[in-house]
Amino acid sequence: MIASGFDITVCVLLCLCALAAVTGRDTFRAIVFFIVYGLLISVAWLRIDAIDVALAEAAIGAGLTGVLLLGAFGQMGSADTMAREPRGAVLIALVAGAGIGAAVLFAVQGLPPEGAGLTAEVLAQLEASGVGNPVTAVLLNFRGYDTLLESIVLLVALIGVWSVASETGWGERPGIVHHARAGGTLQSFGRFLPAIGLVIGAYIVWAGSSGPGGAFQGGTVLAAVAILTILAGLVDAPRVTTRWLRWALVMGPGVFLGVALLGLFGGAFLVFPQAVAYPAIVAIEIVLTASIALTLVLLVLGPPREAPQ
Amino acid sequence: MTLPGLTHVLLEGPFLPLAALIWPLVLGLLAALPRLRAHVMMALPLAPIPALILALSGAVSGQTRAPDLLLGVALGLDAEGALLLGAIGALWLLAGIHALGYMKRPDRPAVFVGFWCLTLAGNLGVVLAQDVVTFYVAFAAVSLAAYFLVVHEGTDEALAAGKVYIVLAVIGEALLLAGLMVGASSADSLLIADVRAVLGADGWNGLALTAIVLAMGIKAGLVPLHIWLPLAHPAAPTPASAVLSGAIVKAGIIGLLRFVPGDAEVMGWTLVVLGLFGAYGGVIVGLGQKRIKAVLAYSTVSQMGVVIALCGAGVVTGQTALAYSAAALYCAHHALAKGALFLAVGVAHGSSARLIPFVVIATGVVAASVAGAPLAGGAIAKSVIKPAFEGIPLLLVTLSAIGTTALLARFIVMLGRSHSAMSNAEPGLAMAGAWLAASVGALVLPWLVGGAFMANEASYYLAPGALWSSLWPVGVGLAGFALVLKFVRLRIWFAEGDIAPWVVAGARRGAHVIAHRRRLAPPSLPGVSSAPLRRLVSRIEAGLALPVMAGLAMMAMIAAIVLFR
Amino acid sequence: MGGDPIIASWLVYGCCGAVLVGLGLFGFMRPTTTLRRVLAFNIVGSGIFLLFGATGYRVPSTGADPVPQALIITGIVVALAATALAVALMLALARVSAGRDEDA
Amino acid sequence: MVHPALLVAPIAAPLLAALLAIAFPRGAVAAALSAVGVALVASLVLVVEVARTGTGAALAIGGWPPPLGIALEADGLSAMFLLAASTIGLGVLVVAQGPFGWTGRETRKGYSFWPLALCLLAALNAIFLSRDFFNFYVGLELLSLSAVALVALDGKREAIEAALRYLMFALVGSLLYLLGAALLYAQYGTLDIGLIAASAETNGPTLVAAGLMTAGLAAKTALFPLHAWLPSAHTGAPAVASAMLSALVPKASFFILVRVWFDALPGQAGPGLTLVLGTMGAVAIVYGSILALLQERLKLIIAYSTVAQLGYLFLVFPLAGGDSTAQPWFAGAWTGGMVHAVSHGLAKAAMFLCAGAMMAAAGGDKLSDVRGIVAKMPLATFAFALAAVTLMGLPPSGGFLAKYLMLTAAFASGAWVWGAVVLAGGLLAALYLYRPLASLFAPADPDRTFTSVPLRTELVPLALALVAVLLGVASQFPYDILQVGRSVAAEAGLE
Repeated sequence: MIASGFDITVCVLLCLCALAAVTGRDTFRAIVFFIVYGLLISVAWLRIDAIDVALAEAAIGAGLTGVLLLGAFGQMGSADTMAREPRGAVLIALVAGAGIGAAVLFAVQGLPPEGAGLTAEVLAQLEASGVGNPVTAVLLNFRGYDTLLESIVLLVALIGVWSVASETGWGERPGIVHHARAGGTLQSFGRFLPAIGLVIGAYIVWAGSSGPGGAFQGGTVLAAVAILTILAGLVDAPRVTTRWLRWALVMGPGVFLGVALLGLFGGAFLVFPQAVAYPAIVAIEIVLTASIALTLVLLVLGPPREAPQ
Repeated sequence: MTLPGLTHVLLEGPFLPLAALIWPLVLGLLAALPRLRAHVMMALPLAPIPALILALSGAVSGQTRAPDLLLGVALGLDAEGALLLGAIGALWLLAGIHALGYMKRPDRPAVFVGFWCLTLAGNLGVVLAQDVVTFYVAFAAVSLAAYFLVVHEGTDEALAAGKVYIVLAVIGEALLLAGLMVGASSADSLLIADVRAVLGADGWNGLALTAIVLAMGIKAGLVPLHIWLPLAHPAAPTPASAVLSGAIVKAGIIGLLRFVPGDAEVMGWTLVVLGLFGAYGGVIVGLGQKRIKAVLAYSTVSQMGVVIALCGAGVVTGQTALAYSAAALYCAHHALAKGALFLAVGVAHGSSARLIPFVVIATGVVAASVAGAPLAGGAIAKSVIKPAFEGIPLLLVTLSAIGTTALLARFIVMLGRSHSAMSNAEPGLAMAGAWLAASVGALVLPWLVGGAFMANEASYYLAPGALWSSLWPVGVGLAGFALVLKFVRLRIWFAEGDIAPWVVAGARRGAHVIAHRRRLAPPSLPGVSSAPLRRLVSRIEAGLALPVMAGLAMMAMIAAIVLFR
Repeated sequence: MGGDPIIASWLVYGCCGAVLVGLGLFGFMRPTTTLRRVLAFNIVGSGIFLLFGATGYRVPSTGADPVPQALIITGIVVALAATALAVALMLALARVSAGRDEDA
Repeated sequence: MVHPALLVAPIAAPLLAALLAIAFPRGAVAAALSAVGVALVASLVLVVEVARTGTGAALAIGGWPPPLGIALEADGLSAMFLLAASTIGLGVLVVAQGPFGWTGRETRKGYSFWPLALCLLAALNAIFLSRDFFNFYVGLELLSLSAVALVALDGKREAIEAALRYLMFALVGSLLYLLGAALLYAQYGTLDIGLIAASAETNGPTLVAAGLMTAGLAAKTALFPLHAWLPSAHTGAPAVASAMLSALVPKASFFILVRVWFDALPGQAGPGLTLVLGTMGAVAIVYGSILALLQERLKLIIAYSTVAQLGYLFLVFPLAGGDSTAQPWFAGAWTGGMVHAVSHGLAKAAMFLCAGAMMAAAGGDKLSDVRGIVAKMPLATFAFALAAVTLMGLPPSGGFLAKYLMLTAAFASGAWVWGAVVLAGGLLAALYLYRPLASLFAPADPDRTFTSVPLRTELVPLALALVAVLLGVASQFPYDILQVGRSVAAEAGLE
């Protein structure tokens, strides 16, 4: 497909937003540019026919990451100081960044123009995979092992986030204490809430049309909404020591791993016999999605805090 | 897996050579068991037993191979090896027995016994090794483990001596490894015989030969690499001094004999010159020593100088086989004799003034043997080595007996004064028995085994001409020493380790200059402590921690990989 | 909009991804605060994803290659995990440095 | 044919235990020890099987062979690394019961340690078994994030700072690696090592991809000059965590680097690659040693020693396949490098565990703090000395075997410079380890007292150090194992 003017405009805007986010003097504005950049890149994903990625990027890339960065900015304030670095550092950074970027550019334009990747193979086995959405087929069946490990990565990051809690904060609720200075930040979230809601709407329409495959990607969107609800003070996050919370966190990866291990009785790992592939994958998808969404929520909320005095 | 099955898998050829090496290692490990701590010293005399059995059963035809160990171990024993193995093993046995009496309640016995056994295994391994890897491993074991014998007393003196020792030993290891690797890769074989054939052939192999000779020279006390020797021998406990001086230095001699090829004429001459220099220098500096064990240590430097010159002469005159046999006999005699002299020091310290004359007389006989007095074993050893020399070196070797006599006379005089202050002191059966056995062994061993190594019939040595030629240097030496003792008061004292203090000071100074650039402050070696250097590296480290530097490095890597393809 | 109409759209997005990678790396390396570095890290990441996704769209007739899409979704989630950990560490460092919490 | 459970167990068992530890912290210790025990047994059986049959074992996950699916595969190298990781991991976890065991009350550190350590081990095993470049990426991220969290676990300012710096390096490293993997997929339509190797050709995208991957992995392996994060991270972490971080974690990215160049793209290496990696490795040896020599703290000496020792690994690139026509052991640079990775891992873990035990006993890890500790902790001191023997490359340790193989290759191929560096590295190691050894063995002040520590904190490092030495004594076994499935390039050489 030939690039249209729209494509080029999107790309130019993307680069400009990135430039502003990277070089701007003011950190808050840089983060806002970053969030705009995230929404723009979702548009780019739609243009290259990757709706699943567009959703994930909007919800996670722009939404959750933006929330994280804004929250961090709100709490750091002036504490986020720069280390002193030598004068020539900017110049060297420019050379190194441009050098690596040029190498990548050189590589991209050298790629064969008709590489189709594994599209044909995936479509040929889609029937056997038990799901209708090829992306989900790859995520949960063909390369389900990656997804299993990814869900563990999330858990590890969560444990890591929790582990930097203050000693006195252990066992408390995660997240910023509400009557701390959260107001300014929350207001800016408010502005993006409708945008994200819109994406959710679009998603639901799409998911209905293309089979049961979208729940995984959808879970991430739900997580984004849940976080905003908590941050807005409507719901309290549970304490990190809550038993149900911990079981819910490990339930998804646990069930996935358990089902995968069942295959060992037949001499294989992570297999879904075609007869049960559909129900098995849907079941795993739901549990895994719930766990991943919950993990995402807690990741963004941060370590448990000391109880307000 | 049953034991025969296991040995079949691991081992091809006779089992005894491998057992001779493994047995002391097993004993050394057992010494670490807390439950056996009370009896741990018993391991010392037990450890060399299989080696002695092997030596007594004589040369082994063919090789013992253990292909699964250490990249393939090859062991073997020729007649000369059997002689050396027997003498070295016997000395370790006797020193071990002596130690039972000498160290009734040693400090940290498990450490001493463990490293004693490890050193012993290495020492035996050097004799038995037929491939360069086994030789290197054994040499490293004997070199590095002996450090713990040197520093065992834990005194400042012992620790300082140990420091010099370990620095030289580690440098020797690296030199040896480099030399062997170069030789092995250019010979395309790991067998010592093959490696020897290519050493010295061209540029790199010449360097390899030099590296190996330096490594061996450090161990054998080749001047000027000998500086650890007069420091370490007096610092160690007496039984350890005995094996250090009698057995461990032989590891270097064996290496020279095994590796210096017959066509390396320049190296041969170098060894002759340095060896003779050591033979005389050792005497001169030794005469100026205040402590009895230092005198003996310089005697070892001198004696090893003679053997090193012998190795060189064999190369120069094209008689390497003769030199090999002769050196084996000479070393076997020296091992037992020097062992006996060191053990005599221990015995003397444990004897009352009443007993000391017996000690002095018996030791005097051994000393005379070392000097080459007629009828003693040493005379045979001396006469065996002479055919390898010719011209001026021959004369110098003959004359060196004068110096040896004088030096050992000084030792005997000092021995007479070093008895115990207690009037009822007795050395005890273990100490005295081991010493006497070593003395007798030194006197008779050459007579017993000499047949295979002598160019002449035994009766030749009883002929008047031969007797005279071995008698007069001893007489001259004794007379000279007596004259000096009578009319001149010795006023010249040499520091132990002669040039060692300067070398150490120089090394400190060098490290100091590197560390401080210009500013002067007392440094310590090898821990270079220096504020400016520290500041410099911490600035470098901080710079490298910057993301921008990391990014630059990564970009450079990518560029190199893509552009230089 | 003035662009060369001969260029395939995958190439446009791919090159855009490459430029974003370069920009992001510059932002990461230049002297700045940790928070801005985390932000730049996310730009590098999304640039890589865009590049990857664009290469999966080289034969639009068969649709976008699902494998890169799945991998990118995995990558996005992993990047968020890393971002969250970085932010938590940053805040903890600020807290400990401020001396409010000397319990360690 | 090996049962697939053997390939799955080293990954799945620690993961299951990690999940259990998150949900049910009281059972964390039991779950962790039994899971890593299972992983150890599985890797042991795997090693024996690989040695016996002389072929690797493979499993296509989900029954989908590459390129669609992901394959696990254990060749000799994988099996050796798996065994090393499980051995070290089990040792570390046994010791970790002390500082992190259940004490009747849930604590921040006690809760977090077990899932993190278990995931770290699972990630290592996942990497060692994988043949897929994207799966490597997920494994690397799992590894890096758990490692970073472990560094910060102490909660001190220095530790958090070190963790943050480590994370920054690790993140950029991962991204560059991922970019390379994406370019490879774009070029070849597969992420599988074997399939890429079959169709690899020399062109711009391939070279750039390989370059990006190499740079990223070098940063993660802490190759000089990208090492600056390592010393503070390994020093700031709790000692038991340092043992895993220093012994194992850099080996994973190095392992992937070996897979990239020797298995996937052997034809693409040029003099730029071999020279750059070799030079950086050589400088790392010298520079790391000098910095180790300048340190006053035990843990810092050990950490800088890691910087130096990692340098040896990269000499594999210029040295590999020095002279394959000579005797079999002359082609051993690659094997030597891998043996070095394993024996350094064992020795370094032993050293850090010793340092931890000594710190606990002495209340600090300055050389003056631990002076004369041999009287109180003879076993740990002996273990430290044994580990030092391995690091110096003295016989008969595994370090010697490695050094020997690399030296023969260097001299056989006339690469004298690299040979000289290997030799100098041994001397430098002796130099920088002399001070801690002298301090440990020195006579203590009579009035100096040390706290008592559990015996297991001394026995575990001793066992690890002994295994490191055993690797060199029974040298034929590791040597043979590593030849199974060894890439042709390891013998014939890169370039």
